[in-house]
Amino acid sequence: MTLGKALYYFAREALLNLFRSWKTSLLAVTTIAVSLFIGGFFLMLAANASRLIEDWKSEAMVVVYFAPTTDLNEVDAARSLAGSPAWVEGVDEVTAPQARERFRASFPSVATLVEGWEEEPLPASLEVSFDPLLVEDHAFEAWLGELEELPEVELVDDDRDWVDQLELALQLVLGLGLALGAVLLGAAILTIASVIRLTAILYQDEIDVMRLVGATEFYLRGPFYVEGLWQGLLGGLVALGALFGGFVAVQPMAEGSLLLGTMGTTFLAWPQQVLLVGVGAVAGLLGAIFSLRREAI
Amino acid sequence: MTLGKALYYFAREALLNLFRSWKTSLLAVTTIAVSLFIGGFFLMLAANASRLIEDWKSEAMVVVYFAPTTDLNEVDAARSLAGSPAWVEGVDEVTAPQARERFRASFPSVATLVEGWEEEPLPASLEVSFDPLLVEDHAFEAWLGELEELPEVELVDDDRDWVDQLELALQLVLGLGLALGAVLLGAAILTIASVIRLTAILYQDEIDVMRLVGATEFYLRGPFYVEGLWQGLLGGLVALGALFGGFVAVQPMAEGSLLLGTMGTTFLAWPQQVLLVGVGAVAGLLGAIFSLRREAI
Amino acid sequence: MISFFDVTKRFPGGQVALDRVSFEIGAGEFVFLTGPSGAGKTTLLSLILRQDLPTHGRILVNGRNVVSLPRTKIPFLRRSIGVVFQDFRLIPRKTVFENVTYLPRILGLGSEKQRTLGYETLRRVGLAHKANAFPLELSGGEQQRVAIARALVNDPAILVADEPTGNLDEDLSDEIFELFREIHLRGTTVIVATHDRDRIRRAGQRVLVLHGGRLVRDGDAPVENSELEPVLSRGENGG
Amino acid sequence: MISFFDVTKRFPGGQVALDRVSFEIGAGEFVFLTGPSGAGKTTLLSLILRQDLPTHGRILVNGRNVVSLPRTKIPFLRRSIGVVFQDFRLIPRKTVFENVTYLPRILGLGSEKQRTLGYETLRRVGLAHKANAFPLELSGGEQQRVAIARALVNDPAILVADEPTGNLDEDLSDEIFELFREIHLRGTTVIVATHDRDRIRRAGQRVLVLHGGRLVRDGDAPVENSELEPVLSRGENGG
Ligand SMILES: Nc1ncnc2c1ncn2[C@@H]1O[C@H](COP(=O)(O)OP(=O)(O)OP(=O)(O)O)[C@@H](O)[C@H]1O
Ligand SMILES: Nc1ncnc2c1ncn2[C@@H]1O[C@H](COP(=O)(O)OP(=O)(O)OP(=O)(O)O)[C@@H](O)[C@H]1O
Ligand SMILES: [Mg+2]
Ligand SMILES: [Mg+2]
Repeated sequence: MTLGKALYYFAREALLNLFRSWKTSLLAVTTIAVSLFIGGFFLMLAANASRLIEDWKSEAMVVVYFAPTTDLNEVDAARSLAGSPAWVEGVDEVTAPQARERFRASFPSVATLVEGWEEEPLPASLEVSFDPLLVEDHAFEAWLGELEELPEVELVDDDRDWVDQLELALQLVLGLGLALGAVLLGAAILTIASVIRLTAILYQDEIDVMRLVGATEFYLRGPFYVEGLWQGLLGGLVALGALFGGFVAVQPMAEGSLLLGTMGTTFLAWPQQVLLVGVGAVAGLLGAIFSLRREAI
Repeated sequence: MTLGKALYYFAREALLNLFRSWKTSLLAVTTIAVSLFIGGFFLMLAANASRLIEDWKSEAMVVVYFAPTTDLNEVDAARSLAGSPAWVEGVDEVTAPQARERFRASFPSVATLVEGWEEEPLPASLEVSFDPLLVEDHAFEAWLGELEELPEVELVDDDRDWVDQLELALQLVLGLGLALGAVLLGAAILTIASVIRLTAILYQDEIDVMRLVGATEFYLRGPFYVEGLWQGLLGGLVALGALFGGFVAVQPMAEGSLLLGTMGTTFLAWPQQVLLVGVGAVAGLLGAIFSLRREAI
Repeated sequence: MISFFDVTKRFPGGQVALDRVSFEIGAGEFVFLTGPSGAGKTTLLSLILRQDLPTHGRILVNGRNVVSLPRTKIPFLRRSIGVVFQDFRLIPRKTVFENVTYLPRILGLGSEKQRTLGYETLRRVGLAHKANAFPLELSGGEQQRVAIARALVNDPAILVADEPTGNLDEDLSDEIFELFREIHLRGTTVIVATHDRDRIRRAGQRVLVLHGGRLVRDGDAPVENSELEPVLSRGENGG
Repeated sequence: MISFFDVTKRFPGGQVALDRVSFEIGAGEFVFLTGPSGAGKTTLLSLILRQDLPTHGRILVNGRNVVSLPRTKIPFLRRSIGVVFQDFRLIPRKTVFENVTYLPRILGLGSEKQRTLGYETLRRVGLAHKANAFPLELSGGEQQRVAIARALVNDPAILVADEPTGNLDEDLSDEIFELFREIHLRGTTVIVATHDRDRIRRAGQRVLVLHGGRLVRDGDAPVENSELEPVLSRGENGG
């Protein structure tokens, strides 16, 4: 038999077996689907969470406070220096009266602090938003130093503590997600392997007979491998479908809720969808391979 | 046969079968253990997370700001009123100089604001910590009103917005955890049922033969139910053991890490451990019952 | 003891395995059932056991209508019938001894009595030395004898044996049939499906002959070879 | 074609199923293998197939030492041997036709040829009309004939049949043995394990007689009843 013919034979046999023992197939597909559903759920959660953190990170700013009574018309040098690096996305000016109003709004309990002054009590400032991904630590430090040394600048407040904290939080969430994902994937593969192994025990007699009438391992295993592949593929598709169904069903509720509203707003991206189904297929195949090791039969 | 003898017979048969087909037993136990391990992992995470939020919540405070230049020796009325309700856990006094120092430390960029005043720029205050669980909304509002009407009190700052936010976050986390837990438990039961169902297909011939020689459903099913129960119990114990092993292994790493350090510090409580093993046993039993429905054989 | 009234069994695929079969077997009778491969012997026996339902007709066993028997009563019908299945049907996860004493055990017999009964019955089929082996460790003939022991152990009111000596040599077959005769003399109704024409001829018992699902002969005179041959020829067995 | 040199098979439990057995079967021979239940017949045949390894001794099949045959070569040994197993060993998830044509299919035969070959072989055992049935829908005798058809389909160099007519009546058995004789006349080496003394006597072929694992007779003169009887008595078969 040529390889092409053999593959055709495998696919056909596997499909036949899938239908003829639809009960066990259903069980295997269900198990895989459940495992992948959980996996996909976390993938979605992780994707949304990391997007959220990226959003927060993008709000990080450097604030350049001028000395009291500095006129914003006299700070062109600072303005152009602040705007020069590649990572800067925008420079906003905050006048002294604006600063006072903000303070009153933010800290009503101590609002008296900013009242009753002859001059504006708070200095004007520049709010420089930047893309933390483009930042190079070294150049950033140097730039902050230059800004600080300008005569009209009193203080440069750098949000990078905040950014670092977020960075860390993101890494922790991603790490936790990864660890969780690994545990779940391991669990899924173990479960799938268990099921296929049980199926193999179930069909052990069948395999023994094939071996006894002269089937080589290649022809013996082929259909079982492809059967595992089909089951994994089907399981992946079912999981994807269920995930999408759940997403669509929960979406209206999510709009009313704070956490769900920010976390559950996008479905898995295309590559992630392909990944999910692919993992199913590979898991099914691996399960079949794992469960048909020679000594296992 | 008496019921006692029958139960003894079931237990003995089930144990024999467990050993004689140790391969399938191993698979079933593994599957249950994996499912419960995941479940237990989340239980632990949820328990630690909610403990953390409780901690934060317990730090909620009411701050009573006095009018500027008020002397703390003249505020006995406010002090006793602040300390009177049952939910109050403690009343701390913050003098005006302390308030100024705190401000400088917290907002270095606008530290100039509190400098150069003749009198203390910030008022003295009382920080009233309370147990949010004991608070009755109505009485609390009334109490705040009374405090606010005292002549020496300028402003009462109520942290309950913060508490409410935390409350909401806690509810969301718990809700999410519950939903997740439900999904995972469902998955676990489905998987366990799948495995036991496969086992049942595997032993279908055996069951058929027993039926053909005159076994009643009671005697036929008993050993299989108990076998499911044993497997579930074993799976639960294995999961608990693995969880504890993992906990002990991760503990030293956790001390260095922010998130793990706050999240992973306590193992499951006794009742939760019993719950885990109990869920395993019940799941094994349910799986056996589910998989041996009459029409299923 | 066993009566079939106009019994027809048609399988889902359309195969008619039994075609309007009627007969009556009295308590304590010894009856042979024969016919070519695929004639419907096993199907007929499975209906007695309520393993399957007839498509049409009435079946009485021990005075009970097995067709309308409620599910919960089926085990009690079966306990009164000892069966040797054509394909043995031993339980692979149980030892020979456990297979043989399965029914006494679930009936709650004391373990000492189980022991005596089990070994005694195994001795009668010459397998006491294999009591602790598992079925898959036995030869074909040994498995068949375990199946026979299991059918005999409970001293059933009816004994149904489907080709019980197909894997046994003549001497062993003789001994097994001697056992059947013994249990028959103690009052048990015995039905044996077999292809062994010599034995049927020699025994001179009542014979039911099936062919293509129809009952073509029901007599107890010794059967002549010439009489059997036409109905035993293959190729037109109702497929 | 097949040679056993001092072959012993002891099972893990300690049971000695074959005890220093030596014989030689030439290409194109027709040999009966007999002996009481549990004598070691099935065990002997399983060693030829390399289904199991002997505890001691050398086995040559078709010039190859099957004991030292590498794993990857085993399938090719087996493809040259057609086997009828005592317990049939059909694949339950495959139809009768698929069971019979399994080997031709994995050997890459065209589907048209598979069709002709499959139906032709099924016709020879009288089961063409059951080609699309599944094994569990067949009677005992029908299953046995499917097993025979599967063994014959590939025109094997060696045919090994273990109690191939235990579930068949005399006429069918005659036809099956006629088939075996035909394939033997075309050059195939045939080994048949059977309990059927009459047939052995009538055939007048070479007979190997096992008893308690020992080869107690190897001759090709017609066997007298008296000669077989002592070795066929039960009860001391090496347990
Ligand atoms: N489950 C089934 N589905 C379809 N057809 C069946 C089924 N069981 C049996 N048959 C068919 O019914 C007919 C009678 O079968 P049965 O097993 O009763 O024959 P039998 O007399 O016992 O034959 P044998 O002597 O070969 O055992 C056969 O043609 C068989 O193929
Ligand atoms: N896997 C095994 N483990 C232990 N003992 C075994 C095993 N297989 C067979 N035996 C024993 O070896 C002996 C020979 O068995 P074998 O199957 O070869 O007998 P046989 O001649 O084919 O008998 P029959 O005519 O009943 O089929 C028997 O006593 C049997 O119990
Ligand atoms: Mg039959
Ligand atoms: Mg044998």
